[in-house]
Amino acid sequence: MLYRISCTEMDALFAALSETKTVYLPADREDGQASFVKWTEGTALSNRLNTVRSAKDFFFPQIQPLARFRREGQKIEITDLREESEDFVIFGARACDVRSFEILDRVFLADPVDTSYQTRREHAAIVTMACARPEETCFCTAFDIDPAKPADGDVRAYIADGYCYLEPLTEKGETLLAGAGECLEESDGAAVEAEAGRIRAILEKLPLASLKPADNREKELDVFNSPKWEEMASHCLGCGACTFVCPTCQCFDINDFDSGHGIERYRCWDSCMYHDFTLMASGTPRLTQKERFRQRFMHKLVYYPIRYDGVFSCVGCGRCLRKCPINMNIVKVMKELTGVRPAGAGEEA
Amino acid sequence: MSVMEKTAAARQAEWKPKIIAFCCNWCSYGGADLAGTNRLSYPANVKIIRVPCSCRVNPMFILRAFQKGADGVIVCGCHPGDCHYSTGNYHARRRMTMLFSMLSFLGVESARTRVEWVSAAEGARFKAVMDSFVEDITRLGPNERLEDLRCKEN
Amino acid sequence: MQKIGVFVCWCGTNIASTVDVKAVAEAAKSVPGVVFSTDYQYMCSEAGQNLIKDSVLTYGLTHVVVCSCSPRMHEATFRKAVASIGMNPYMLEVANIREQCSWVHKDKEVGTEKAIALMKAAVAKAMLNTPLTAGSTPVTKRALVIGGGIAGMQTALDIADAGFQVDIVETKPTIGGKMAQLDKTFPTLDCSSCIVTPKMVEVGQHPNITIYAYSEVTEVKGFVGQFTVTIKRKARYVDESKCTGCGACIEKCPMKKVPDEWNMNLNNRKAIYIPFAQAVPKIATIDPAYCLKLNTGKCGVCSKVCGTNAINYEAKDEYLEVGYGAIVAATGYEMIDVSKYDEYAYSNSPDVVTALEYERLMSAAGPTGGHLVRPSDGKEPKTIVFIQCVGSRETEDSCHGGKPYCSKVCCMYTAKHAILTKDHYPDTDIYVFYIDVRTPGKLFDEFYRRAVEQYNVHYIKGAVGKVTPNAETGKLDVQAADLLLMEQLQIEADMVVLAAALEPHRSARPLATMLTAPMDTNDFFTEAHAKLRPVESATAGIYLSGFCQGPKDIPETVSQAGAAAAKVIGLLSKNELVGNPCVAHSDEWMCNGCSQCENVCPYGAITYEEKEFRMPDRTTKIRRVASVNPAVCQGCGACTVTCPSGAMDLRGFTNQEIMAEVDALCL
Amino acid sequence: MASVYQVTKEEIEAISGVNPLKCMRCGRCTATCPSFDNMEYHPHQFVAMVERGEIEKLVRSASVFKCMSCMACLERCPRQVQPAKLIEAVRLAVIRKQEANHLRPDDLPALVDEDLPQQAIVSAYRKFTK
Amino acid sequence: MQRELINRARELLADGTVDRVLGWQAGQFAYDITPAVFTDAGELEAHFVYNEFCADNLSKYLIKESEKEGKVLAFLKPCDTYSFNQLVTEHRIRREHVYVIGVESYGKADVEKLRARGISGITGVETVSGMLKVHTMYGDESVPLNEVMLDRCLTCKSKKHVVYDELIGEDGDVVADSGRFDMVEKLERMTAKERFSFWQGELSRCIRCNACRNVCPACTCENCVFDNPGSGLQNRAARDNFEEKLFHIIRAYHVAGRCTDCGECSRVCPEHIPLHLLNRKFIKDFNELYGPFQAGEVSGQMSPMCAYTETADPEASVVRKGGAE
Repeated sequence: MLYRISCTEMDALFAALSETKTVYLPADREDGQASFVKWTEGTALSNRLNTVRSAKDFFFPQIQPLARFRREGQKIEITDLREESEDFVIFGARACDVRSFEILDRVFLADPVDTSYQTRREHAAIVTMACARPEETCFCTAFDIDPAKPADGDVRAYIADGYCYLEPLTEKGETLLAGAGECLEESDGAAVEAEAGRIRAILEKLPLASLKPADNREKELDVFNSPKWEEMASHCLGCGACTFVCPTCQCFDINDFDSGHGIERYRCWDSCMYHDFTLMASGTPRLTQKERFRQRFMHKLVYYPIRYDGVFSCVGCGRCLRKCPINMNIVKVMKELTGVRPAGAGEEA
Repeated sequence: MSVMEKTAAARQAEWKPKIIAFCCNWCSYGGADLAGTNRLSYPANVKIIRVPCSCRVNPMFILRAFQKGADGVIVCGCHPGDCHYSTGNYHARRRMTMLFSMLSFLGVESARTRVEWVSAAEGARFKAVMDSFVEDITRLGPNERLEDLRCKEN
Repeated sequence: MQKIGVFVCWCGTNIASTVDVKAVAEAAKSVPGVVFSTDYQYMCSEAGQNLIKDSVLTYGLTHVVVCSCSPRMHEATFRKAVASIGMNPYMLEVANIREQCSWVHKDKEVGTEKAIALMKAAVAKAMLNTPLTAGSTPVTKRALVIGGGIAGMQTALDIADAGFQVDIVETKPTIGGKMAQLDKTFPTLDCSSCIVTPKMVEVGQHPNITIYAYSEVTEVKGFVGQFTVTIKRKARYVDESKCTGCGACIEKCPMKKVPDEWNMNLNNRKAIYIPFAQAVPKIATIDPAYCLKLNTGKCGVCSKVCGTNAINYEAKDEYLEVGYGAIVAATGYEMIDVSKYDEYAYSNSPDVVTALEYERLMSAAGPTGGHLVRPSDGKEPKTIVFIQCVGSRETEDSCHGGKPYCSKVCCMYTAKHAILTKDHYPDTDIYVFYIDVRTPGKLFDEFYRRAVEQYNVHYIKGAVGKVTPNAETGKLDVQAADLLLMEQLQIEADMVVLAAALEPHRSARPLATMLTAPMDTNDFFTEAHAKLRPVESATAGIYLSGFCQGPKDIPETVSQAGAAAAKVIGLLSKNELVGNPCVAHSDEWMCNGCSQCENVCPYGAITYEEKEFRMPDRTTKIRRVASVNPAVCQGCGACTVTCPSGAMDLRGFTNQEIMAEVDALCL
Repeated sequence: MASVYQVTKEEIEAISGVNPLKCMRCGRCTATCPSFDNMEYHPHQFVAMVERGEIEKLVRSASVFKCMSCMACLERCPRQVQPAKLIEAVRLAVIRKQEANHLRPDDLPALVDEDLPQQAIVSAYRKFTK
Repeated sequence: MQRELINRARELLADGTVDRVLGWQAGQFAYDITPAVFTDAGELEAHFVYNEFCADNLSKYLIKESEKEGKVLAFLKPCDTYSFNQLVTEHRIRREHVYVIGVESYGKADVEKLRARGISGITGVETVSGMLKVHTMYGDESVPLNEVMLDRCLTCKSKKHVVYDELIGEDGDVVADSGRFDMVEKLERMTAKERFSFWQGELSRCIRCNACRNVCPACTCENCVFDNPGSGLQNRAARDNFEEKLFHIIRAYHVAGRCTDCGECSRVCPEHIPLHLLNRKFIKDFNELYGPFQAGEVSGQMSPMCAYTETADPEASVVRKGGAE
């Protein structure tokens, strides 16, 4: 089934959805970028390709309080601060971001299940928006994501001919659209097919269209020992910009804060680019930036695929290409690592 | 929402300013002692922290005080020219001026922070300074622009 | 694991009347870390101290918090008490619940609540206290006195008499300083050289004193107890060990036209010279600026006449490096250059003289043999005008920009000059133009009144506006104002004497830089405390003697010289210096060597070194890191704040300790 | 009696930029003043009078116009009090308060002392015609 | 310009003056420039680039590079030379290990500004007489360079190289009327409440990625207080509004008097927070309260944060005269 609604009437759709659920959607900001905001009357859907921060925030927020410890005399009172999520809608996430949820799921929903992640995942309905205007930094196709006809999410959406077309992909999606009430009208698929075709034509012309990640699962050590890391990492500043805008980075740290009234335990994103990442009593296992840099890309391109049947922990959204202060990014790494030869071979070249 | 408002209102009602005073060991702490010796009363919400010199006061102590619930922070040292370490208060003066200016730039009320010079002989001045500072802070109300809500809960 | 004991003092009713001490002790029991708490009437009494000591032993306390009066009162008492049973004294904290609580609050509930907060803050700090031990450094038992005037000589003698070695460095060829140039001293009119020359001899002969005359300090390294000083011994071209001071060379020296600075350039001396007959050491010196042999290569007369072969034209400056435990600055003063006061015609007429020149004109050892005559024509002056405050008490922004301070001795020496002149030449007319006559001092005002009443010196409240040499009469036309009579006066004077301002010797400023000793804008050394430590510099191990610290007369200088000596003796009598353990220290792993701390340290206690570090990745790396000399650091903490990485911290007042107090007090 | 000029001490200080409190009564200004004999009040008295607020006496005194503005007092003053500026300020204040009624050249002979140096007369003209 | 730089670098490598060259390396697109060290002519010819997107301030890399044996050639733009001097002042760069070539720069383009204009799918950029000709997948666009320059370049304080061993291109002058304090002044004129909400809005976007800190040539601590568990400030992410402010206040405070106003912090902020305003506020205060001071202008000068005057310094209450609450 395919529905549509005039782009001028989107507010009605959001209003209808908001009756039962909180609706989040990308909205333009003054600085020319977009971020997810909670819909309120008048909030317009952004046309920008992507938000600054990825949509992973909805399930894996940067900061999440876990527990509170209070001391009363000799007793310690513990309060669980994790909250049950309410139903919400992510409207207009891109195919790359939506694919990233799958990558996070493998980690957070595996045993032991991260219940707080789980409850958020369960309460979310996702509307995936096809990419009308892919950009030069896009390389999701390298990971078999189709932004012309998004396969992930509960609803697939297009904006074309002044209409927003909505196609439920799951039961949850159907229920969601059913809840939208009368503002939707049924439509045939002609416009959508045309739009998908138009997008595919663009995708073929993307500068990174031919990029393909090398399957280096068999060459783990060779890649690890590649001399190229040294050079690639040599100017890395060790900031966490790439990891924090990345939809698939999933590392976190757990900290305690002493408020004076008690201890609040929270978890927050961590970055493998930081020198004190996985700091232990014996010090850090990765002493130089080269090792930290390598860790990040080994994880995304080798370790994760080894563990999860060849799936890469990257969705090609291009955020790190835009945000790295020195423009060193996963694409450059992927290019360097294609055709890594076993150590010892081809030294003379 | 209404619960939050209520707590805020309740907080406001029973609010008493919390004031942290950093006093240098050689002059202002002595001045505070003299105020005591002379039984010059000032509000009890002023709590004094002894530091060797006003130049020991790190901006992060001040920010920490605000985070942990202080409504006003005052730094007291020897009068210019009288520093036990000869130049400490000159350094303190610049550092605090710059810090306070930055806080004000970020929109924090500038009356929440102060530097005063109080000698060990100025018990009366110590009292007067504290009285006036407490009055200023009371007028401003609770520190909300530099608060950490986690530390405010009870 | 900390085991803290809290001891709440009643201080009789001083605390107990406004603070519920039992409640404070009770509240302490629920504070984490506290294993014992109690209260007592007088914690500072012997019984109270014993209570603390016994409890420490009984409960195995690691830290003690005493809630009592101000730490300025009894912190030392309690620290001593716990130290007596082997606890590190810095494990004790005092919560000030008297001066800062019970005495300033009336309501008992309020007082108790605050006392509990203060107790908690003290406990929070105590939790983090670590044992501190003061470091010690050995003391080099030798003192350096810079300046060989009366200040330096007296300091040196007093130190030497106490049995310590002292070196005097004097830039001039002889010690004696300005006092040796004076004729008489006020208000007793003793002969100045009669009292100073025996001192010079005493210094010269003292077995513990070494005089480095005609020498300068060029570099100072080290710190209190451990200074290393480079002394430049300027070439005299005369072998000190051979010269007997016979004076034959001086007699034969053909270069006669050298201005004699000893006589304020009022006459000439030879190119080889001994400043004056009683000079110590009495050794001839060749003036390299005028010596014909040194400048033209022709002459060599002195060498020929010298019986001991002491002349050496090839001599070079020599540098000595000597270790000292203490350094005394006694650099003295000089008169300002008065030529910029063109209204007084100092540059236009030889009969306008400064007070020091007048002193030489009066002196029996001076250029005129003590016969007061006008430098211009050698006639005895009949009318003399003394002008006070020339260059003193002037603001910086005034046209001449003189000294803002009062030079202190001018009023008195002018009275002396007037009296001596009248004594010798009773028919002289003397006018003294003053702004104020300042005579605080024993027998000072009496002396001044004697000048007025007994000698009929005309003291006029007013000023001289202009001195004009009159070519016709050969006199000086002085235009002045008498403010009391509201008249303008015209005086035909034979001489005009300027009481020029005295300023610290020009060598003081560079010396202060070498010593890292603070100075004020007038180039006076700053004392460590204006009232309580007037003879010490803020820089440890540097002492101040005489005019270099501020204007003073001879007896004041001598007293201060003795006081400085006493301080030096106190220092040198120690075998080692035990420092204050509350000093800054730098975490070398965090330091990045930026030098900001070095810039703010008032004591020069921070130095940088290039050190080799073994890095976590097993490489070695040379890093520039700060290092604090605990013997020099006084513990102000200026460096800790300027350090962006927090590598610098202050023992006893660490960042964590202070923040723990903040946290506790903000609750 | 209320002053016809209504000049205050503060005005004089503001016009001249002089702080009379800086004066230490040394008298160098008076000692150096070439117009001393022609003046009722002398430079250091000017300073003292302004300090005490006795402006009335000053503005009524002919001394104000006897100053030659030679600036010697300024040059000699050890504390940068600048008596000449003070005198100039009083003069200015007088002229300003007289508004249109400035002294005319015709009025001058009556005021000018025979012994007054030419310089004083010239400088007086300059001041009157401001 | 790029040709000249490559040629000169090749010469200096060839005659042994330098062993390495620190410069900019071309990326996949016109704008994704990466700092890089080149060791031979081949690398230079293949990868070295100097264009309107070479914004990176290379001086910070010289800390590491100058520790190594041999001499490194560094290309520094006018603003970079200030940072270089400052780092030499702080003994972080071994001057004798660096050969500085000052390169002319009249402002660098900001690709984020092109994107903000809706120009996307950028495949190539050319500069033709002050115009940026942008080739995109969706057609070509032409934009005046000075409309899409980095903010820091629009308010450039100086086009003068304050240190160099040689210069390629022209040396400019200190810009007297840069207007760089205009925005600070605008904020100063607001009420405290308005300023508060302005900064609340800006700083709440902070993701604490530390890009601003790590790119900053003044932030060269071995271990930042925010990473140090012993400092009492250690903090990974802002859990509370307070912590957002704390980080940025302390960051700005720690570089006050040392910050040369190179603008890298704002350039790299993924959230476009105008962090340089905090630094400029300090610079403006220094200038106004303690006399004109430009960090890095001369090597060896003392930061006004470390200096003082006994009588001329205003009391801290001067802050209160600064406008409405």
